[in-house]
Amino acid sequence: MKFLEYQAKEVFAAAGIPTPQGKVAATAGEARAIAEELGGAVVVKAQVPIGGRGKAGGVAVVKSAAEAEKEAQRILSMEIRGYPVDEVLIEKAADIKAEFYLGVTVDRARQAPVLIVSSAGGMDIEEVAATHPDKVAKVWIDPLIGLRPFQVKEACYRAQVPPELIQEMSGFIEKVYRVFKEQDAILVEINPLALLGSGELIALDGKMETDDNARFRHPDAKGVDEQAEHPLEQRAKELGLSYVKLDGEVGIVGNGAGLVMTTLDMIQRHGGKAANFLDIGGGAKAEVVKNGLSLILSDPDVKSILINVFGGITRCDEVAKGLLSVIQEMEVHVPIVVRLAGTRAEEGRALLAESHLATAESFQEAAKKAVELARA
Amino acid sequence: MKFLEYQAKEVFAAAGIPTPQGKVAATAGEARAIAEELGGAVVVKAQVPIGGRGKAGGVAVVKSAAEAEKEAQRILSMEIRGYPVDEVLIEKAADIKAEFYLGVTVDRARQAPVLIVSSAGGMDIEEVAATHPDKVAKVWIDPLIGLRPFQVKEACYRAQVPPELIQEMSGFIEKVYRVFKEQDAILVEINPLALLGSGELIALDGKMETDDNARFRHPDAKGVDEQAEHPLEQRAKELGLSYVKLDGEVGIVGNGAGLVMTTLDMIQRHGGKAANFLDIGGGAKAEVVKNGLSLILSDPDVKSILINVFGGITRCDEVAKGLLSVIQEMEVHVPIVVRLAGTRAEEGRALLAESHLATAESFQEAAKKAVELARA
Amino acid sequence: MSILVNNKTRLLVQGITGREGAFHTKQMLAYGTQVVAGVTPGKAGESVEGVPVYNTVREAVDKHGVNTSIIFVPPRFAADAALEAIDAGIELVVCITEWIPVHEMMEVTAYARAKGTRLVGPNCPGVISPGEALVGILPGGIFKPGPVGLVSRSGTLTYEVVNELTTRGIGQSTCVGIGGDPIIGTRFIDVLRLFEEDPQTEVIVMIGEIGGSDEEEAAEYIKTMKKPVVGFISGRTAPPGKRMGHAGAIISGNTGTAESKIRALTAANVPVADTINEIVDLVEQRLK
Amino acid sequence: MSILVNNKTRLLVQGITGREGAFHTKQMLAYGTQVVAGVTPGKAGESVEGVPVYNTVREAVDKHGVNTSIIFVPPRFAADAALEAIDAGIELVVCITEWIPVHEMMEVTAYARAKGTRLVGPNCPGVISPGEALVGILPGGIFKPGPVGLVSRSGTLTYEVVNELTTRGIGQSTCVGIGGDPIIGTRFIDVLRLFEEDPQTEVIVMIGEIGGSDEEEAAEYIKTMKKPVVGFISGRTAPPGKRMGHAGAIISGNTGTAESKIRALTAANVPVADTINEIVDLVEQRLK
Repeated sequence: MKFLEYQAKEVFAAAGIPTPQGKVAATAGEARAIAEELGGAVVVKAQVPIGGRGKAGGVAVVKSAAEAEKEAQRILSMEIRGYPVDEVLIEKAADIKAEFYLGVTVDRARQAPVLIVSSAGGMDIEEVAATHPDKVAKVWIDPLIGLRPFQVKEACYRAQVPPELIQEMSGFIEKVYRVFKEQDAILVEINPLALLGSGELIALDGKMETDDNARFRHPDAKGVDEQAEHPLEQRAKELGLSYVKLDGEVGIVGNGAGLVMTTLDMIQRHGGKAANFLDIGGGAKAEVVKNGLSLILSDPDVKSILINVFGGITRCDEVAKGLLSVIQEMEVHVPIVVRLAGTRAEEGRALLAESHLATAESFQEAAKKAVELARA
Repeated sequence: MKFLEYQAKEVFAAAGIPTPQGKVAATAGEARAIAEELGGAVVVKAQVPIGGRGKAGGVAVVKSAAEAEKEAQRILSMEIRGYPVDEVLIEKAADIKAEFYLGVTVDRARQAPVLIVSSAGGMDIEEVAATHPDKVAKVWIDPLIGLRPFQVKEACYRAQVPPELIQEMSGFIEKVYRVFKEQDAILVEINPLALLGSGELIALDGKMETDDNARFRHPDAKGVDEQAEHPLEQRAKELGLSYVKLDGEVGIVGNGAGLVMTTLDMIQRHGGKAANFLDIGGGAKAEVVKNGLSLILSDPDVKSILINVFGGITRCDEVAKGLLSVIQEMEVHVPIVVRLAGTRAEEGRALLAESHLATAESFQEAAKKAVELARA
Repeated sequence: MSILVNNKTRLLVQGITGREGAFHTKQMLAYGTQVVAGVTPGKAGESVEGVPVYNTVREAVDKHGVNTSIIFVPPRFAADAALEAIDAGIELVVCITEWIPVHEMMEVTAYARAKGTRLVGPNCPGVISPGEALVGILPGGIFKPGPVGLVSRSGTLTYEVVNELTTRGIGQSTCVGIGGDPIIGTRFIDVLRLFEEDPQTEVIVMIGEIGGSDEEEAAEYIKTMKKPVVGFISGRTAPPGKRMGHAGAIISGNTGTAESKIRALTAANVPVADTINEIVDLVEQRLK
Repeated sequence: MSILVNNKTRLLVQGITGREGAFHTKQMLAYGTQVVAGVTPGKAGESVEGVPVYNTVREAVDKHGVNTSIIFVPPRFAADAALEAIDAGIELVVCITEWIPVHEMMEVTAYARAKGTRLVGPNCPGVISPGEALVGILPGGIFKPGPVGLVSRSGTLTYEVVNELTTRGIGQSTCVGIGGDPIIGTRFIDVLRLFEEDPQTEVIVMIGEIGGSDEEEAAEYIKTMKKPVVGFISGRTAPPGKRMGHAGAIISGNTGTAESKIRALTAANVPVADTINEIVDLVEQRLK
């Protein structure tokens, strides 16, 4: 689950991490009222679950409440990389003396959290890491001992945090790491983490993404569902289906993520494009097949459907029977190609031959047929 | 640091562990008032930092406040294995359905905490472990992962905790383990942990001992200093000396715990008995030597003193000079034998030869001399 | 020979009384695997398909000399089950459960390394050494003993390849489903090392997919190997930033692309097949 | 040969700018130990006795190929320093600091085991291989190279024995002070194993004391050893329940008594000396 800036900052503030004074607004009028309350000189920021909003014009620094209203109006009418801006965050402008980068994320290759600190805050950290690796301190946290003072110190020293700031920065890092752990986050990022004229360290921006597998521990978490961008993805989520909307014309149903991905690749190989990714899992249970098929049939982009199932423990003849009974109940307005493989595949195909469904023996043949039918 | 029952229970209660209603009393009158408040039927328990008070008559179950007063009077006048009873804990009598044992301690050999649970509560756990090992579940906690649900379950199942109690017992164990960790305890023991008629689990007794090395983390901990039983030990503690009062007549000063222990052994080997253990540490600094010697000189049991110093990095001639200057300032009323060994031992002995101190070349000779002088 | 599991495997099933646990216990027994014990807390004394059930792993290990465990425990309790198996000193733990939180898996994999336990999975179909032992949920019927070692991040894709291999008369030494999660106990490189040492294995098939950099890491190792490896990468047409079913199958920024993986494998002289048939063609050529 | 430390030791001093750290750095350098770097957070760029100081262990390791570390850090920070050294992959860590909390030491020893680091101490005088390297606070002048391996829970008692050995012309291969705390990284059995394999060591002296059961555990191992071991146990007359200076020197209940240790050693055919002279007599007999 991704958190919008203001959502992340609410979590930060609850964990004792300093954040600027501010409030979120859904209208330009609200923005003006908040700016007035904050004293006029504020920052207006688009709340979208994606980076690069600054470059896209989604952030404005203004001197007055009237200006804040104007900018909020403009930003609220934007769409940033496909995301319409529904809310803006209005925050008191800060007196910034220096900017740092602070992030904690999961390193897949090392199978451990990695703490990243840099004195080159406010910039794209990947770019800084590439051009000035000495300015980016990466410290891996052994899950067996967790974050310890020595790692925090190492990160500060290597990032050249000024000596007089190390103690405060260490406390800041410890709090951020606690958020990372307690929220089951896979990413917490503060960029910039600013040193104010007052000497205080503060999270000027905030990004957080949490682990969906751990959602049961955080029933009240307030964030944005990342995979549900398309209405069909939203619907799939409700149905508990592993579905991704794509921009082609061949609807795909398969069992097993690897098999489905390979099916998409195969469609492309035969000159077509898949309209979706849909993994119905092992055994191809009737209800899941039905939900999956009706989802795909409701997609106006879909011109043909390829059902690609490998019968493993469940035999293909049983899979065929299940498929037939499901399809007979449905109103099917596009051609369907079924490919069965694995245990008792021939028997399965024989059963399907009596239906109006097209069958295919091989993966290639199935993909080719589905592409041809989509074009017909 | 050892905690008296009521002190341990205050810590338990703060950690959410159920404990009986009760208060501590220093006089029989207070005991009566508390018993009245609690409704008459109470338990009166001597508060001493040592086990076996029940067998010694330090616990009384009474039916009325008047009885409570009488028993408190009796118990407050007791001395249990050398400890005068200064306080009694008055607790509401409990309706006990079953008794369990629950303990967490540090296992030296395995270098890990060990959780001990038994259905044979109320009894001496070492005895139960010896006679009915199947009734005592010991589960070691790997410090790298800490206490996990599987270990709690394992302890419950192996201790034959009734299935309907496992969930509540698990929560109880988790809280006790948290106390063990958070208090830097080396022992937390609840015996008996009682199942009441109401179905509630409760800590009827409570024992805790914490790690003195971690005392800096617990500045407000309220317990009893274990090693300061004798007034001289109390004084040594104030002086920061590693001192143990023993029941012999030869005062011992040495550098290094192993060397001092061996000196005690050597005194006994020559027919004497040491009056104390005193390790002044490496280098034999003048102030430590002075404090140590004056402590020993203030012990009326001491009839002679053996100073046994090994000069390592600090040379023996320097040690001798230091010793001489310290001793010259003091009023010494018992004979002192000094044995110097190690770097420049001969030179050291030569320096001491000019003083009124007896010297010895060998360990054996020194011990023998000190014993003889004590008898003279 | 084979790797990881064989006729000396003495298997414990954690979560044996659950629907999946009980079903696959039956399948594994039918395949000939020595399933010696099961664990479900609170169900000690029961039995599943004749296999005795215990409350704790330690008890099962003490009584039955278990050397391998398979986990069918629900996601919220699976990491604890894995820690229990590792703590009890079991050599090989295969975790079938999916949806285990990432933070828990980081602890579990670190603990497994610390204690010298080999963990396979989570979110994997398990391991099979055809004709010897099945420790997983793979459909035993499609496998046959032979010289091909197979390691894969995907279950059904493995079955597709194996089905084709077996149909063409080519058997397998061991097939290892390492799982599709971002944090997994055993990675390509670990299995390749085992195959390299296994006398039965002559050719290795490695089925990767988008996401992470394990294929690239494996490619570096393959450069030092003596045995031929055939590669396959699924998800070539997957868009960046989208999780393709597997939690680990996602292209983030510039990492995890199919191109990068294919490039790395090609640089290690590994032919990367375009189709499943082609995988088997390449294997056939290398066996001759 | 010797064990643990030798002329290939490349030593890092953690807490090098402190009073003890600086003093013993000088002593170790004077003895000929290769002290290559020091660490004190915040003091990078300084130097102590010509040894460069760094902020972090990792930096020192990266720049100087450190393989051994010695810790003089104050008790509150010593466990963290040890974890830092272990995390950086240093092979041998000698912790001189005393008064480290028990809970922290349980974590540190477990982590050292997990990462394959050998930890000696805490609360120990360190290790010396006479003529090769001194990694500790032992008085180098009293040692001389030779065939006796010595392992001890006590510092000054070690010096007493070594002084007597050297005076009588008997040298030492390596002397290891394992420390007097209840939780220590390296125990008698670990050092005995190393001495058993060390070609230079011909006779081993083991100086135990009351408390714990490490001597009993060692006695079991000694039964399988080829080299002769001479024993000594201090604290025979210590009363139960009293800590005799060392945190670990305490008889609790029936465990940790001198009788139990002497009985165990005797059963392993280890002669237990009554005096320091007798230790050396016994060594002399076994060398001839």
